Amino acid sequence: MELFAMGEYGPFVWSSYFLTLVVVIVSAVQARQRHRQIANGIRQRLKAEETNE
Amino acid sequence: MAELLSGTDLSLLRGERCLFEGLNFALSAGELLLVQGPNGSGKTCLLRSIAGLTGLETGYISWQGVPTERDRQSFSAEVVWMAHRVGFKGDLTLIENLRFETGLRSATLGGIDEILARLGISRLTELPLRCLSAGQQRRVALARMLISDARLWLMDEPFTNLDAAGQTLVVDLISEHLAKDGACVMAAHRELEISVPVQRIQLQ
Amino acid sequence: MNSDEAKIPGLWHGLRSIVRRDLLLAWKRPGDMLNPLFFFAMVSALFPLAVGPSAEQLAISGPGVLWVAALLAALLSLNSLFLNDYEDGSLDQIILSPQPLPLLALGKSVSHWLVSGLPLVIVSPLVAMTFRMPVETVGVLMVTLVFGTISLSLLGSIGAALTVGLNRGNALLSLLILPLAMPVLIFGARTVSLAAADDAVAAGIYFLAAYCMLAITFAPFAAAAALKISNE
Amino acid sequence: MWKFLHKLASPPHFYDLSAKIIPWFSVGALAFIAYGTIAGLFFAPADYQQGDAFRIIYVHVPAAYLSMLAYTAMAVSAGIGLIWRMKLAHAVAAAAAPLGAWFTFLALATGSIWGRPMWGTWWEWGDPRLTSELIMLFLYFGYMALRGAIDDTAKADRASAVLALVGAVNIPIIHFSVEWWSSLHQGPTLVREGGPAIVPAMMYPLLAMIIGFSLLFAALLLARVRSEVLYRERRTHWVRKLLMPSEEST
Repeated sequence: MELFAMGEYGPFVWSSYFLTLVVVIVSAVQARQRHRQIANGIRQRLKAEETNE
Repeated sequence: MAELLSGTDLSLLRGERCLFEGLNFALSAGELLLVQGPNGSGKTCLLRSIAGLTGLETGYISWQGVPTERDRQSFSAEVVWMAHRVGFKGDLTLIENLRFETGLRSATLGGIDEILARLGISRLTELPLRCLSAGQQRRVALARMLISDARLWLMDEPFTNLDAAGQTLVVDLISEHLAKDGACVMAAHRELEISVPVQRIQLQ
Repeated sequence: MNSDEAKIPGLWHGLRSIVRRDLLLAWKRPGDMLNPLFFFAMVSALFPLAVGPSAEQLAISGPGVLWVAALLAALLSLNSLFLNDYEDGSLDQIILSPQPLPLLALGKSVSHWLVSGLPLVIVSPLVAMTFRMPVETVGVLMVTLVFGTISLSLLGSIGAALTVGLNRGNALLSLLILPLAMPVLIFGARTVSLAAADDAVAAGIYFLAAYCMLAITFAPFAAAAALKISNE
Repeated sequence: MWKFLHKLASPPHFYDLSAKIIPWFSVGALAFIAYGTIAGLFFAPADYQQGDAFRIIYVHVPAAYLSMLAYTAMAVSAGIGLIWRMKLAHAVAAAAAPLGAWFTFLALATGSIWGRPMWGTWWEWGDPRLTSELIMLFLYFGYMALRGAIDDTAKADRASAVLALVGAVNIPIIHFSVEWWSSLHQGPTLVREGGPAIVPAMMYPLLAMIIGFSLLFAALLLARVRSEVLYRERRTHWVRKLLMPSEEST
């Protein structure tokens, strides 16, 4: 387990890597969500136009 | 008559709505172009895109055959624009505003006295504009057109706030301007009896 | 209809007329000129009240406080730089003029500087006295403030042009312009404190002058482009 | 080459093409980052001065590098968008901003975590790099705030493009003035200019991480650009066909 101690700097090193992971995942999820949100918005508008045409 | 102003394949979007599409017109000297349509049909936007204040989605405007995008300065020198808002500072007097106007575009204050007399605003020269009524302010905006020697008048609803005498005055001024080989593009609600060749654009 | 060249009034005439018009407007509304001054004096006065009257602390922090107060005072009056023209329609006329728009934007910045930048420089020695700043640093303070306020008026004209059509433009204007004004603040405040410590001040002043020149050459073009975009 | 670029610039082609490219970038990014992390954390020798704390460099430096790369991408595409009026370029600028802000925040956070054991404080004004990153974060917020305040997309694109270009001109000046400012305090910066002495064994993981992060940035950027393009082209026929395949047949 000594490997993970990182010579008593463990918490600092692991917290920065964890933070990096969080930022990467959050920006990836954010990108996908925004894409889905825009696509759905357009679909609804298209459906609305189709029905009352 | 030489073709002064023309628009080819003009189209403009405003947010979700498409205001006009594939619009073409050609205006020669001495002609009036009347843009009519209900409220919100894009009359003002069309005038603003002719003036170059608003970008078009497609198409271009040309002045004497030269697209205005290419030579903006010489086109601006030929245009004078009258919008809903007067375009003058409320705190300044009529003369101070018009003197500033001579810095912006080529305009002569030489014959200012009869212009003001004709517009019926000669005794208001010392008052700040905000003390004038809307009709009087409209006449001050007309003064801008008269002192400038631009050939193209762009007028957006020039008859608003004007009384009957004011409206006939506007018609006379336009006819005189067109008689001097000028051109005018006007957006208006009401029908217009004027003895000059008129082209019409109907917007929905 | 005379020929085309005669159709465009001279550049100098255009610049002079827009500066004269704005100074006339400022003359008729003295509030626009005095508010930034009161704001500058008040913010500078707040600091000793907040931190305590101890002389050496004031001497150390004096330059920084004065500069931050000058920066905020200049920013205060920037929001209305194009707002009044936008609201009464004269911005349309300015954009449609055959005069080059960057020149007119430069004119607006010049008049803004004359109305709110220059008075700051003139008043700054008085406020500097309350911070017990040594007399020779006051000279350096004024020189740095001159270049600083000119750069701020020019940078600010870009921010004002970008936010002119927006409803809550004022807060947005500061958010856009403050990061860009950081170099001016850094060099301005630090140069004055260097002067207080009898250090060499030439480097800071040269930088501020250089930044001012950069702003004079580029800012009007950016402001003109921004004006055309916001006025659509 | 030019025909390819022209084809890429037309939105429908870009939309399909980028869908194919993104998986490659993501896989490449994963590979490089995996190697860099493992090598950096466990195999690279510890720094004689900072011990294992220096391993934070393998996330801090790529994040700081990406924050700059994102702003450069934003400014270049803003310039292209303004000059050649290309909607796609504005879409790239709009997509790059949030990513840049995220990585600037990451660079700041990892920088201050790294600083804690080194300088004993979470925030050290003396380090010019941290201060410049902070100002960069404000620039990103200013850009996104301006973009958010304008409803009409075409107008928001062009106004924020002007701001991005003005910001780009100012970034080197900000860096220079912060460097000058911090040199006033305590001579050369606390941490040696190039950071810990880099031996080759330490360098390879760092290179791998930088390449990995760049690929990651490219993948995320393309993904976001696709949604920006979809939004800007929402009224066109190809989007209608794309999103409503079933109705098309009736």
